[in-house]
Amino acid sequence: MTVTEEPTLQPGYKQVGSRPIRPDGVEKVTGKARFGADLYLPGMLYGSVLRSPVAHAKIVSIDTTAAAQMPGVKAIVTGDDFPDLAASGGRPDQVFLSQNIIARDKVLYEGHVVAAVAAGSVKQAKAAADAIVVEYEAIDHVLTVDEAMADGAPLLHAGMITRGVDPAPEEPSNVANRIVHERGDLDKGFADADVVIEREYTTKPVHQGYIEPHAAVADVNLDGRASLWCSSQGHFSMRTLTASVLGWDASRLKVTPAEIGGGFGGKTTIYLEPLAVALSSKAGHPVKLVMNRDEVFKATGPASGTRIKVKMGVNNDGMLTAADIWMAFEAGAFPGSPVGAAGMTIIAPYDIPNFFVEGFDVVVNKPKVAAYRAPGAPMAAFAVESMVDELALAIDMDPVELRLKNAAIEGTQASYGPKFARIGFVETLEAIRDHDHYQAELGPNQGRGIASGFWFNAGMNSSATVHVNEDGNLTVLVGSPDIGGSRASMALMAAEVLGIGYERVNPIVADTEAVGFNDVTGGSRVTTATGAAVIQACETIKTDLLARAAKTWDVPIDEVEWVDGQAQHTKGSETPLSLAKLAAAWGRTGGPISATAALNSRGAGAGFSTQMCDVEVDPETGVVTVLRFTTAQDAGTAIHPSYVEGQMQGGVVQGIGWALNEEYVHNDDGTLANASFLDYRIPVASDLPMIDTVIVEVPNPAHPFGVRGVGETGIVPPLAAVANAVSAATGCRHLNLPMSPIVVLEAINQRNEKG
Amino acid sequence: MNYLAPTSVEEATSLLAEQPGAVVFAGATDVIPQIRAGRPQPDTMVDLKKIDRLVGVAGNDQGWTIGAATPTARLTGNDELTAEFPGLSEAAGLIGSDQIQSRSSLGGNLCNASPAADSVPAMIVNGMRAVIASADGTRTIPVADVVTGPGSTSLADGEFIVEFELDRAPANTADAYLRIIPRTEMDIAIVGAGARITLDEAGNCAAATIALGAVAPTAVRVTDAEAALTGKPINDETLAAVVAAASAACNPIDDKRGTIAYRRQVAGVLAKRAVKAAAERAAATNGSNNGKSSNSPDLSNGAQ
Amino acid sequence: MSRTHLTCTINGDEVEFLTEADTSLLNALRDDVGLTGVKEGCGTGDCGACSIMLDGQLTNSCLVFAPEAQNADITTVEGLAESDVLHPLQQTFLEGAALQCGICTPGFLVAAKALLDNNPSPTETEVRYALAGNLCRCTGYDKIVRSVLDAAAAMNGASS
Amino acid sequence: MATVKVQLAAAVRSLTNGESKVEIEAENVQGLIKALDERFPGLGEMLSEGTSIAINGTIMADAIYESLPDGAEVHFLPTLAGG
Repeated sequence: MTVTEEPTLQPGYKQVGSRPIRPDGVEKVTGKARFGADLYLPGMLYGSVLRSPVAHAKIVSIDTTAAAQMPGVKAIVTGDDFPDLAASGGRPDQVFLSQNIIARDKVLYEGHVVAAVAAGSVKQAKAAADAIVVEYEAIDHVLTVDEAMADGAPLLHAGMITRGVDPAPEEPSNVANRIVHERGDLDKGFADADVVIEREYTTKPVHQGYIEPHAAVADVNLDGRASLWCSSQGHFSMRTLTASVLGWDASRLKVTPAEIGGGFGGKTTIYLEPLAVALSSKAGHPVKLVMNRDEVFKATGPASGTRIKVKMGVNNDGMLTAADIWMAFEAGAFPGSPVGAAGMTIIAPYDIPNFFVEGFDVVVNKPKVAAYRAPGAPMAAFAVESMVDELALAIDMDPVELRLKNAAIEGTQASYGPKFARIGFVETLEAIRDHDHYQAELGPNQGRGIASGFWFNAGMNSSATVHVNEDGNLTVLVGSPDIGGSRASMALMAAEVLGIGYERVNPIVADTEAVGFNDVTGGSRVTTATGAAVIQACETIKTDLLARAAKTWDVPIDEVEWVDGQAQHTKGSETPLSLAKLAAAWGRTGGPISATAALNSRGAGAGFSTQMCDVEVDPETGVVTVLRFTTAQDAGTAIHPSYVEGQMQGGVVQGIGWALNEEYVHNDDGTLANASFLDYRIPVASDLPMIDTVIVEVPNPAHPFGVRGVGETGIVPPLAAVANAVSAATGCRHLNLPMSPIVVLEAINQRNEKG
Repeated sequence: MNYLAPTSVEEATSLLAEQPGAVVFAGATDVIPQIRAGRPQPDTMVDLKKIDRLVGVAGNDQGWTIGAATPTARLTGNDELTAEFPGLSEAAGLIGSDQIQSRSSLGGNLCNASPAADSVPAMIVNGMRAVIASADGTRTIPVADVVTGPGSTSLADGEFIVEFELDRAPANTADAYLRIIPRTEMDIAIVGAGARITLDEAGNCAAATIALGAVAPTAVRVTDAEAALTGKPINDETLAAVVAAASAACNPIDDKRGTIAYRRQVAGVLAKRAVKAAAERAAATNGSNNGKSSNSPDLSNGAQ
Repeated sequence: MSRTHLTCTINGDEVEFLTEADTSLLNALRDDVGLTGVKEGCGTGDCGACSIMLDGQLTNSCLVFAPEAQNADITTVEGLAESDVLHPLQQTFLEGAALQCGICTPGFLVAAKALLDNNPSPTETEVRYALAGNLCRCTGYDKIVRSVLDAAAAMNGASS
Repeated sequence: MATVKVQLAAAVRSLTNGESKVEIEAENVQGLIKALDERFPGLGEMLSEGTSIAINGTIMADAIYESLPDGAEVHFLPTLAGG
């Protein structure tokens, strides 16, 4: 059933806003929960993947003869075993995805898949993979946007013409796409300014850093149907994408979601899945592939490295008058950086009358970037929020005050086009301004930074099925993997609609054959969109229950209402009928009670966050210590506040890592120098203070419970918040991330030399 | 691969003599990641932890004997050793997480021969000696003579370190070890500095030993800094000489963890801070207050 | 290759299994014993997801050769709850929302138990340093640290 | 038939002779794209691929059959991925 109903806001919640224990919690604290690598099937083989050791080369030949003779080897696949989607008229994104899964004539980054082996053990598979002989013909590589955009740069993709340029360039280049947003008159805007500052910012590629490496198990039957188990942010998308690389109809694949050990955007796409299916198909056995950590770093989605130039003007009243912005984002080896989203978000928090925003999507010899929490927005915000901080200092205005003067509100024409609906940006600024942290004193070598951020949040397709069980409890089937407590949110919303206890709802993340289609768990959409499907299905159940009660009592349906989990007769003395009683009698009233809702969710509420960070910098070593951090974020309505706080805190800490120590370090030969958790430094517990949260609740008018996505916005401001704090503590402006001790000390040295 | 776990030094030495390619290990915290990263897997791995003599910390009037395979958690957990050699205990305690601390050892940290090994400068400033066994018997050499370069030691095939000898600290003496890492834990030192200071009755420096880690192919003694302090008060002037001497003693490289310039500059800073921390502790051991706190500062990240 | 026969005590039960000498204890526990609550996040001792108690010591099982566990006493996350009663840490992790995706949770619970066994009343800083060998990418550690402190308080309350 | 105000992105303005604001009559999004294509040949194709639409501020993907209220403000936007 597909229904589009006008949402109605419901005040006075009984379940929404409470903090119950998550339904999947006990399995996760007792070690029972099964994640991607935890599946073992009878007769299962283990796979190993042969990856390119070089950054850019032509594949001259691949010889698998010796490998095939190795002990235990049951199957080997190379690019030749996969359809050529370019030849069969595939869309460019499908062709690129297919080439990223396994290289054909060229390898485009260190770690690019060349072949895969299935054998009786991991050790046997690895030995055989090592025995595959690949002849490469080296090609010069490009690692940064500067190198890739330089005249005469070696091309990753012959014949790639930049889109978005009019007229189209005649010569191919490494620039895949150009985006532009503009409004007003830039010259007039800068003429109106009292202060104009121009700066150039850079950020390095960073990895999502989920603790669970990618894993997949495939089992292909002789009838051509296959089962796939994998941990992902969306098993339906895994089905679609895997089928497209294999040239299959999606329905041949059944995908069962494992628990997912972190994704943050990085598990919205496929890596191992088609390889596992192809190997199982050849071997006639189930095949399991699990990445090592170094494979995760070398071959799965980092976020883009970027170079961003910003020129902005402000008048002495603190009004921003103009912004001229140039951005180049690394896409990795295939087009598709989030520069588009960066362009749309970069000045979205502010009402600036004149601006020109230009962005370039640039391919380089690094792994194809993948989504990472509000993709594109953190780097963009780093640039503009650093600039806003500097402008506030230049006109001697409080940085929150300057932001409040320019803040987008309901009705503001967003920089990316449409007018904002009701948004909570101002409320996040006020929450920070009014927090006692804001007035707290700082010591020597300490500094405070403020920054804000915006993210759209997504709606997209979701389905849910709700079954009333014979005991009157509910089973709620959704197709959105739970990456941070969403089962609890689904159960709370279902319980709220039907007026029953939270513990009476059992939310299940069901496989692709047990529930309707769901888009990925991404874009902060699950509580909003899948939640809306759950709410809608529960509303249908409620309507059905009222009809059954009316039938039972033989009264008109308008004399029946649903109150606190039971049907009540408004005009009579019938004993209320509980959900349990109605369920027990369902045979007499029309059979089992269940409902499905499927929808394309509209009106995801925009998310804003403002954050405040205190740091101390050791002036002799450049070591930065984060002393205190407060984040305020508009959640619309917090369904389960603990998990809202968790999203906020997690995003902030990822942002702190991005700001201070996380980066891809490449050797001159294009290989990655720090493909381990030892040298890719995600924050550890002792690096951090508690992350204080202020949940701002400005309900989203388009959602029944007022929900806004909260998963992504929190990572947008911290890069600039930390950078502004370090700049304040050291008296030197930091324009390049990460601010490692080495970089910070160098800046302090330069400051000292200047006197 | 064969896994062998001898239970006596003699069994181990004869086993190593019979199997020239065998590799010894204690905690395996370095060797397992190295094999995973592509180091050829040896045919035979010899686990030294099951030999009683290699595991344990024992003190007597002359000094301490520390089994080469003793988990570093047992060093940091030994209150008496930690009171006498706080810097050595700190350095040992900085080798990885609590999970690593139950496996890492001074012998392993030394023989892995990383220029950045945290315990090595601390062992050197305390004049520790390594007792080395082979089928030919035992020999004893200064710890400073064990590592010859990144990944290489002066130990011959068939030799392994049995234990370390550490003489009692003289009166009015204390040590300190500091390092710089980008995080607060779980990292390899970009720069490390150990110092041991003996004060005379006037509070001047009677003796000093200073060593740096991660700034040269091996840990380095900074004898110029030691000379600049010996017989002098520890003040801004002599500390400035320590800074200059420490920076000058560096022979660092640029790598993924740090730059030459950073290592050179911060080696001076850390040497100075280690000297100050050791001197403060030495003063505190005397019972004399000198107006300084006897509480040791949080030295875990070189911050003061 | 011939396999190595091992006998050890795991979560209170004597267990025998066959494995290969160059296998890590982590892989042996997962592949040969079936204890998949022990997780691999890195295989190099940098993330703590594979934390176990080995003869009473907190250890990364990925950095142990399986044969080293001969006659050893091992506790994994599967052994923390006593019959049908959750360990106080498991309870406070649930109540405090200390897990989001849950992949690091087994390692954190084992490491936190090791901390509280040795130091029943840790400060926040002590908790943070004791858990520095365990990476969590979801929570920012805030709720984990609070839950460990809550468990300590609960256990001290129960024992006083 | 509703009259709607369409704001066109810089990237397509070469097809619209530089016009950035267009008033046009259409019943739904599909009709709007058709009408725009008639006025500015080639524009329909550009607006059909990988774009979302915002109607009075509400961003929607796959909104081709969405009806348009009279006076609605319409923007075409690139379809975004989230993390």
